[in-house]
Amino acid sequence: MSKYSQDFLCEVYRRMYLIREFELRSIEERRRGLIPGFIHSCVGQEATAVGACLALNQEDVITSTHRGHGHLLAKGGEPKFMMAELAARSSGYCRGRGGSLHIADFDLGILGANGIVGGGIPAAVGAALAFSMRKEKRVALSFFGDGATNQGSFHEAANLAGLWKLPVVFFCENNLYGEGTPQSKQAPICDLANRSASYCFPGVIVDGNDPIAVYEVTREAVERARRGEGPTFIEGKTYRFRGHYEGDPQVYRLPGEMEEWLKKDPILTFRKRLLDEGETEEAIREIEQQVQQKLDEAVAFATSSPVPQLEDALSGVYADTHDGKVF
Amino acid sequence: MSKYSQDFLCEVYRRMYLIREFELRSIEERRRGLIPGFIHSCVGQEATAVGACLALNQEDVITSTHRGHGHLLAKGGEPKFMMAELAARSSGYCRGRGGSLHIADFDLGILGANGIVGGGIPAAVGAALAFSMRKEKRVALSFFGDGATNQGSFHEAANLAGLWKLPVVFFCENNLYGEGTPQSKQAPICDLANRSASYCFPGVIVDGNDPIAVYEVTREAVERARRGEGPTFIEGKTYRFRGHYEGDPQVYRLPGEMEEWLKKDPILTFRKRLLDEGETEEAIREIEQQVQQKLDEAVAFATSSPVPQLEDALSGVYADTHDGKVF
Amino acid sequence: MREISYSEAIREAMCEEMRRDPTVFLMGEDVGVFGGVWGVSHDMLAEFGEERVRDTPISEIAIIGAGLGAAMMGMRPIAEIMFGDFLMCAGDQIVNQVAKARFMSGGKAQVPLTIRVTTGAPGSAAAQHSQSPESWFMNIPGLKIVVPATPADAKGLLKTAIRGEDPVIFLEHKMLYGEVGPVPEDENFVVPFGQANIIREGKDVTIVGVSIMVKKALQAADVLAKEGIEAEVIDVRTLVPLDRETLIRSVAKTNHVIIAHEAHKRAGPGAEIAAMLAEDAVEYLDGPIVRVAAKNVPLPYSPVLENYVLPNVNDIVEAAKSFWPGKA
Amino acid sequence: MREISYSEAIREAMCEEMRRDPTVFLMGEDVGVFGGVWGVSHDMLAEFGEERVRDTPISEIAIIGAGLGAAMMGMRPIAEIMFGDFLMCAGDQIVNQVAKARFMSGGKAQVPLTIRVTTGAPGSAAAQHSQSPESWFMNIPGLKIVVPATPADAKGLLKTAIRGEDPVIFLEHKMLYGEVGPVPEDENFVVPFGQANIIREGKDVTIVGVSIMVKKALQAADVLAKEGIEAEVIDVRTLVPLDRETLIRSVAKTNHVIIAHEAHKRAGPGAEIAAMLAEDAVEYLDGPIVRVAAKNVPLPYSPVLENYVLPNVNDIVEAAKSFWPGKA
Ligand SMILES: Cc1ncc(C[n+]2csc(CCOP(=O)(O)OP(=O)(O)O)c2C)c(N)n1
Ligand SMILES: Cc1ncc(C[n+]2csc(CCOP(=O)(O)OP(=O)(O)O)c2C)c(N)n1
Ligand SMILES: [Mg+2]
Ligand SMILES: [Mg+2]
Repeated sequence: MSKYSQDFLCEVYRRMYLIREFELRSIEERRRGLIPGFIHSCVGQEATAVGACLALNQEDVITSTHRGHGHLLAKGGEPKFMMAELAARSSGYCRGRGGSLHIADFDLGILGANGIVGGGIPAAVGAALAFSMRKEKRVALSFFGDGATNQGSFHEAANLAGLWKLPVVFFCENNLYGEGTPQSKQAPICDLANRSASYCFPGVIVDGNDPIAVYEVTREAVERARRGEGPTFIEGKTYRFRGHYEGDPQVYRLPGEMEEWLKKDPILTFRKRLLDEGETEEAIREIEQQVQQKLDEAVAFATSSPVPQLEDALSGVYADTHDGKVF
Repeated sequence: MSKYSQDFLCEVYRRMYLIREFELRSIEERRRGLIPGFIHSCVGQEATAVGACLALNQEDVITSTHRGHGHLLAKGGEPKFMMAELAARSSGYCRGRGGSLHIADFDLGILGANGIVGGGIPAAVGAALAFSMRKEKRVALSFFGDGATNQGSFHEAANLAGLWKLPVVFFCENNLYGEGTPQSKQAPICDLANRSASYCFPGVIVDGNDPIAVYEVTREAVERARRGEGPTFIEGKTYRFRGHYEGDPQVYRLPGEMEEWLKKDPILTFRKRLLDEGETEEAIREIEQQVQQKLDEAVAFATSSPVPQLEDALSGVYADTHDGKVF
Repeated sequence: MREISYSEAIREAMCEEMRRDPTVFLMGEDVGVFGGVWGVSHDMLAEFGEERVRDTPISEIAIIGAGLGAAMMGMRPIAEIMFGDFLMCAGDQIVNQVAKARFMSGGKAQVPLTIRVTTGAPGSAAAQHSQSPESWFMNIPGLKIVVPATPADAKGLLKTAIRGEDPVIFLEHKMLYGEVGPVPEDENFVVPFGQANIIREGKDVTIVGVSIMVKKALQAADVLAKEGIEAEVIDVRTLVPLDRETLIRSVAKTNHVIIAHEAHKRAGPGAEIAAMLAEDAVEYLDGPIVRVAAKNVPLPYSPVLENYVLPNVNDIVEAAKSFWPGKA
Repeated sequence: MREISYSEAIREAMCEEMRRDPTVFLMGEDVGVFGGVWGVSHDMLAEFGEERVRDTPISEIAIIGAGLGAAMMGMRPIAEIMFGDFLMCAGDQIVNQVAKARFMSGGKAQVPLTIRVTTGAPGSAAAQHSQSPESWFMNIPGLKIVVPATPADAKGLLKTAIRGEDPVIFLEHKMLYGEVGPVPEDENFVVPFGQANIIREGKDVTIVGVSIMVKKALQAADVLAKEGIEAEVIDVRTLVPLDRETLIRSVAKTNHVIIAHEAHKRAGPGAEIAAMLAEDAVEYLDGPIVRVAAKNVPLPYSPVLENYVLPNVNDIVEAAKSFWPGKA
């Protein structure tokens, strides 16, 4: 770790902590009624999001999933616009039309969360195709879960990317479950990274709870992609600490499993490492406080933002060339 | 080879020759106007069909492709009902409704050719599921081309079969092209058999022009499946001697490629081997004559069969519980 | 008669059929341990075991395709697709394989496959989890499309689907799962396809309801009754086959017709119903055929917007009143 | 004006747009070396190179999905799907991703993606290669659906599709590829969406044609003229957006309407057109809205059966004459 500057390490922590606390806040705000829709929280999976996105430049792009808050925040998404979107306000990222499953910010290279498992993978490949055709040194990274690797969309997209050597990184967050079904009952293969062999690009397994390890493999994959050498499949082994969605009774967990993983909590572990690296408790508290303040502001912003106007529902279906209106 | 009886070897030849001649006949009859639709002939690929199907029992089932005549004949399909189907007669396998792309005979375990690349693979897995659930010792074998391995349907079906260890054999006829696009421009991987690793079952490569070699690997795969040990992926390397469809200008062939493969013509090669094994020229001629006679009869049968009645078009859409009629 | 929920009625139909026929089984994402994300198959795993209540990977193509293959080999699979929105992941299997297998094979393939799938907007689930795919496959010959609106119909129609020899898309509305109503306990209670149900008689206007809109049509009829308009409410029950006779007869009596469905208006199920009536019953019409349906925009997340986009009771009331502008 | 074929007109539109705009490119199965299985993109590889005329694997999901991603990143992909029947292989990408990206993102995603695809029965191609998917995606907000019937429209509408900011499903009828007609050479000749074309005026009956049925409608109009019936023939040109005004105006004049399309009758594009007219133009109707369309069975291989299932000129003539039974 010591090869990284304290600033960098603090930034890693800041983003991970932001994600964790954003998730807890939004769960709380959902309970309190500010947020009307479902939330699939990524509590426990902060390290993959942060490690991966830190390896990207702003002009690089990501596609995300139903469990996307972490990815978006890690890529630079503004908590207040996200919270406002979750609260279905017109100031939200999607003007209240999208909600948790569809947050996007094209300026930040966030091409969208996705409600369809595996649904965003082909678009990442398409973005990479655009970069490659225009000879831009940009990279597309697609986040998806272990369950998504059993979708036809993953297979077809990976094949095309491998074939055309496109600058794309396939980032699989293997959290051992797809909803209530364990990974072992969804695919006969344990290490999903091995699937990359079908498409002739490397597959790498990484401790998904270690943001630095994730950062390092992703950086390598991104550099490879930028050099025009094609895709990489990264499998981050991790675990989700909460239900598939908030309210999930979680009948499916194995006894003792959660306890084991809680010991590897990416936030707590990294916080300890930060202290070991010489960061002071006060400095860390300071970061945490800043995050909390940002989240207070986000909630306040969301709460005070107006709900959309009814006729808003009718625009944005088509482009401005048709007034964006439905027909 | 000598471990096989002369009878068996003659049967191999008989079936391969039947397929070759059936294809040439149907091409000829299409030219002459008896056959209205497209034909995707399997000339050059007889050995995969015959080798694979000889390893199956009658109660085993196959799903086939747009290039399916060989598979169906090898599985026991009657040339006359096939020819009548190609001629769109009511005596055809599908009563003239299906044509080349859709021939099926459920009594013979032929679950259907298919017009959709990769479209039949999931159904083979489903058939295997039925066998497995009922504890029947039957096996499903799915034929498909190299191109089909890039379809989502292949991936999802293979994953399910590997996961549930279903008695299914994935038989890929890699003829180096999908329509006019070489395999190398469709997938970055050269040996498609390696894709089976993604689903944790064996992948085997075999000389697809050698029916005995094909027979042996398929028999092993079938036995494995019957023992409940799950699927096998077999890749038969072969080549098609005619256009993708009859009429294809074949602009895409590499110079010299066809010549090389013609030297490995499965029919001629096997005929020579038969002679080497001590079969007499007369005995072989006898087989060939029988086949020709069968095909004469098939063409005569087709020609003399009536075309369907108009109202035939309206039945068979739904089951007899509704008179099979459209609503 | 004892009353149970729409959800329990569906579960009961599955359990009864699985008890009487060993070829019936259920597969889908999280149908087993989880009991279905909508809870419909709760505790079925315990009764029937892993072989017959099968958790699958997240592979819609494989689920439908395996259902097809198993059905052709004599099983009677019930394949669950979690959201109607995901049907399109298996579009080819449904449209080109399942629907056409029988016809293309000259009538030989039997495909007794029931595709259970949820439909409708559960509230702020946004554009990919709220769609009503009722009409998406109506253009495809070979499928039957079933839209139960009551617990009894849910049970009786599902039994017909499972016992039948044809592929059925069985659309369960998420917001009806909790609906409670009388459901016959008779194990052989079935509701045949192709018979619309006149659930309220009236002489002034026919309201044809699809799925949850039947309920709203009844509520609208109550409101209208107070204004002196007697609405006849018909639950279409199956879109394919469609009970043309019952609809035409009703329109012949009332001379006015509203079709209400939650799917988007354009090319929704109401388009076919309206077109059929415009072709076969136009002489009875004293006014336009009005469709009350979702607006032609993706379902928005915001409750305010969603509510604005979805059709409601008042839309039906207003549509009915528009036939008699003088009365308003 | 010089005359070229529908096929050449499409090729010309692509080539011209690719010359003027470096972000336009073509991808699909066998579009390059092979020149497209229908020959539409012949020799484009030679002019534009492998980067811009891309042969793809047989992966419809990847083709559409990559098109979406590239479009969102500022390219203008033309994604070719060989047969309309195969659209369903990429159903999710079309319905849940491409169509909704703009709306869900609050209007931020731009998806200038043109999906070129063939439609219609080319003759004995059977059930999986003959379908007319015109209506399959009409229920999905966010897509535009274009059905050119003439070489000029093929060119002009395709240019509008490529230059526009929205995803378009552009349906090319296989049996029109050889059709020859006048096509403007002007590089900026475009045909706007949402404008139906009255190609023959008449006062007795409106025939709304979709795709190849426009041609058959014109032939029917010739026959009808001899019997003293003056048909107005309208080429709908785009199904989404639909030019309601032109259709309503015509029906207001003729009071009779036939809708002709090659798609199956049930829930085909005519269902929506009929329903729209039954809602907005019912007062003008002096008879039923008749749909002339393929019967509701999968397309059979046999030419005799196929011919029986598909709609033809005579069906239109008979439909028109049925409005005046006395005349027969
Ligand atoms: C095509 C599709 N099928 C099913 C679902 C329902 N669903 C939503 S999330 C999910 C589990 C996804 O598992 P995984 O990919 O491992 O991601 P995780 O939730 O573990 O992050 C499922 C089945 C869906 N959204 N899309
Ligand atoms: C889903 C789908 N996409 C495209 C096609 C058009 N098509 C028919 S055969 C074929 C090539 C198939 O190649 P391969 O799987 O290698 O089989 P082969 O023809 O070589 O036997 C294509 C692209 C199709 N039928 N189905
Ligand atoms: Mg997971
Ligand atoms: Mg091939």
